[in-house]
Amino acid sequence: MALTREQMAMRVARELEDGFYVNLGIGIPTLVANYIPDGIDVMLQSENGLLGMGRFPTEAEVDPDMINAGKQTVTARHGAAIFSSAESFAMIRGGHVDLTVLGAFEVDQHGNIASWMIPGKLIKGMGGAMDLVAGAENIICTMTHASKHGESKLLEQCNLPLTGAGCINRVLTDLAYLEIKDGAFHLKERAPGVSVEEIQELTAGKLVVPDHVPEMTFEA
Amino acid sequence: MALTREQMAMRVARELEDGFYVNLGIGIPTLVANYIPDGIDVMLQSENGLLGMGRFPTEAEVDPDMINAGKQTVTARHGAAIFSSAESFAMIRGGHVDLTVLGAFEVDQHGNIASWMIPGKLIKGMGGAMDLVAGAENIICTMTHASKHGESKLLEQCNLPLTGAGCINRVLTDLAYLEIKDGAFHLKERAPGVSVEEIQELTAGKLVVPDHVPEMTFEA
Amino acid sequence: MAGFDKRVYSYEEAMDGIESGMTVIAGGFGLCGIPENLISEIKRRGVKDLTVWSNNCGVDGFGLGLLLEDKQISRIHASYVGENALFEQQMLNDEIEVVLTPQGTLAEKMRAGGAGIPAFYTATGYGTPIGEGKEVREFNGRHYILEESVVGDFAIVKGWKADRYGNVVYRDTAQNFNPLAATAGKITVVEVEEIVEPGELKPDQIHTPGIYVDRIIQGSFEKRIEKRTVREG
Amino acid sequence: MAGFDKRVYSYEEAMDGIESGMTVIAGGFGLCGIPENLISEIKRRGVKDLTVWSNNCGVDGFGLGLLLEDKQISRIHASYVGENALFEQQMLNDEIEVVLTPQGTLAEKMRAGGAGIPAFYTATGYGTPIGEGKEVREFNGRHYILEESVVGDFAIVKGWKADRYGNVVYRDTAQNFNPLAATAGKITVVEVEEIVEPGELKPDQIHTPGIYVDRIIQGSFEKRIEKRTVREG
Repeated sequence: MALTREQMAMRVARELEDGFYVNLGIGIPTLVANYIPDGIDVMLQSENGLLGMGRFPTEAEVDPDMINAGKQTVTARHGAAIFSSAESFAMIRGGHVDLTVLGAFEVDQHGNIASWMIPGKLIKGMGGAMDLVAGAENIICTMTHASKHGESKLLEQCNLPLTGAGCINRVLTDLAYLEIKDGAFHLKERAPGVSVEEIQELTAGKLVVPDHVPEMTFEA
Repeated sequence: MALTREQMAMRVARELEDGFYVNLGIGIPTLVANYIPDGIDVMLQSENGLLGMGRFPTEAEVDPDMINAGKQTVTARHGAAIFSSAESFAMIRGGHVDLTVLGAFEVDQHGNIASWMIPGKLIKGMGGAMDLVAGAENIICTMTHASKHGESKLLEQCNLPLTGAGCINRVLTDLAYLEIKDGAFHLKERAPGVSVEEIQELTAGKLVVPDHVPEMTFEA
Repeated sequence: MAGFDKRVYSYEEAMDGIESGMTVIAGGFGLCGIPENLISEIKRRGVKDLTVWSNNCGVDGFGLGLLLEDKQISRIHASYVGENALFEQQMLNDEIEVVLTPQGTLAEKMRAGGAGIPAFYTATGYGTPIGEGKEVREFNGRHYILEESVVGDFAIVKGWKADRYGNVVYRDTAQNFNPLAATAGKITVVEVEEIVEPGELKPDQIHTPGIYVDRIIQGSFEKRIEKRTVREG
Repeated sequence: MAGFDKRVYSYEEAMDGIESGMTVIAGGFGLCGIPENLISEIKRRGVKDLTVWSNNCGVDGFGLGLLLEDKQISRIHASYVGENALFEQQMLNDEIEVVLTPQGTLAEKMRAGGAGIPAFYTATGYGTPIGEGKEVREFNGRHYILEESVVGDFAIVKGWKADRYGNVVYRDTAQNFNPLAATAGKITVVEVEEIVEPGELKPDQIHTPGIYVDRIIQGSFEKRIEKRTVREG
């Protein structure tokens, strides 16, 4: 069975380590915050200038001066720091964020990612995504393995305009967890009940399959 | 008569305008702070990270965390701001300082300045001088017109290694006040009792002398 | 102290000198920390053909979105736009030119402009459409593109508190692009919620030193919230 | 919260991992705001052949001057040196290599290193010996030289107050190069006068966010004054 969005978030959460500074993109990545394992503390970076994003505010706590990069009202947690956009991207571009999780339209076996622009459709902009993929050393892409029409999104070469070149090391799809290195996708885990053949079928890029591909687990 | 150091400082002080942010170098420039005309308020920038340098502290006020760019203990005046060295030089290099006053070994008719290095002598460094001359649009050099041996310091071309190229617009020496433009020194004022001929004699660079060269006055 | 008293007492005075064809750098992220009254004054003046540098372009009827109504903006450098129908329409009609700029590059361009750095290298955008036509250079085995900085005719900024010297502090995430914009204007205008007595702001806790600021005005603010998101409390 | 508790309780632990041949970036201006105990620990360890980036090199017997006594520094990038006899002697004997760097360029190199900017253009040093051998480029009719950024194996920093998360504030002009150095170390160690409880430092008033900081130690400081200058009071 393909993973649900929640299961994807749970699986990504297992990659969190105690003391990580993490930037979570919009969508599934945001859900990861709900599944932080017990005994692990991570600090969420929001690129509008907040390190240590807390929970959403109660009605009484709502403050227009306190938002996250998704423009949602938010709170700051204990030990948070707030700063300018230049400082925020100094952190991001200087490689100080330990893990970035973001969505994508396509990734390819060279670690390229396309996530911001579909020619012919209205383009709203890349926001901080290009900075995040260029700056982080440790990036997990979350995405569906293929389109609704069964077209693979894990490609030999991205078709869409890139967000970043050669920067993605890990991909979690609804079918599999993969690492990208040496010009190939390396299959590490498969979603429970999904066969290697199924994954192979829906992976257009070069796929390296080890002898044993364990099923994913979601506990920390 | 050649100007005293105090007279030089007094003359430079006449160039101050109300609301100017000013960086004063070590030596004669520092003395300028003592002659700020009545009714004029200037804010002194110290490149170690202080905008709004105040008076020296009393014995009781001395604070090792509060120094100026000359490493002297100082105070901060009303309305001061304190910041990092990068921010300080952002101000300087971004052209936000209205006036910089600094000493020099040599200047030339192209606005070049040499002030930090005499080959063969011990070199201690340029500190912030290269940033200051490159960043300011409005620089006054204070210096003696000639060496003790009568060698002009206002040259056709600097002999010593430069601090900055083409950046000096005004020079106050102990003999004259001059502007540099179009590849020449333009004599604007002479020290009381000093003749144009004397100045001409001690100026190795191209000197443009107008019909009338007034004597300097020191009142605001 | 007249020389450093940067207070002005009307928005008309605050935006004095703005003209059609100028470049305006604006602080704010979404609708958070935007100089809302300065924007309204630009609208009131009806100046046209503005080039705007701002992370976003407001929403219909608020923030920079107001300047779309009379087509006052010809070009915008932003990282994320199109939160409003008018913007999309003008973009599709080619009535507004959009120069999409990665958010960090946008911030750094302002910071560099204010700091006298004409250009810098960044990995952001290398190998993407953003890098096309830009110089590529390798440092330590990685590729970077050259990005030039920006200085505006005006910078419009929203602060929290300021003193008459123009020293400004920002509140929480309303800081965002504001201190960067503040450094990059030939004329920098800051509107704040409160002008405090000199000395109230601790010198080593000032976000924008007064040297960058030309005019300070105290205003009142709607501070509209774009995405009110709450939990049960 | 173990993951973000960056406190260490001995200077030995604070400088764990420093080795001969490493690059160390140090905060401080003259003797103001220098990480005096971290420097002493480097001396105690006797590591050699260090490359140091610091605005100055202390004085005889204090600050970085201590590291000269056993010739621990092979090379220093600084804007102003030679305030001490030992330094001059080692410089004249070619026992220490001095790379003189304009003060603003030095600060910006650290800031850029921490911010992932490998190089930037600056007017500072153009047409001078500092510009020799560096790329020159014209922007808007002015000449600029290309300067590369720096990242150190260690950054040693002196703060005023910090919390266990590594959020740091500096006091008055003891700030200087410290927040820049803090961003540019692979391992950044900050010694402070006081470690305060989390939440005591206001989030929007933090100079160095904890993300840059690996270790925090509370120490006591001599804070020697280089040029005590007083007026009658």
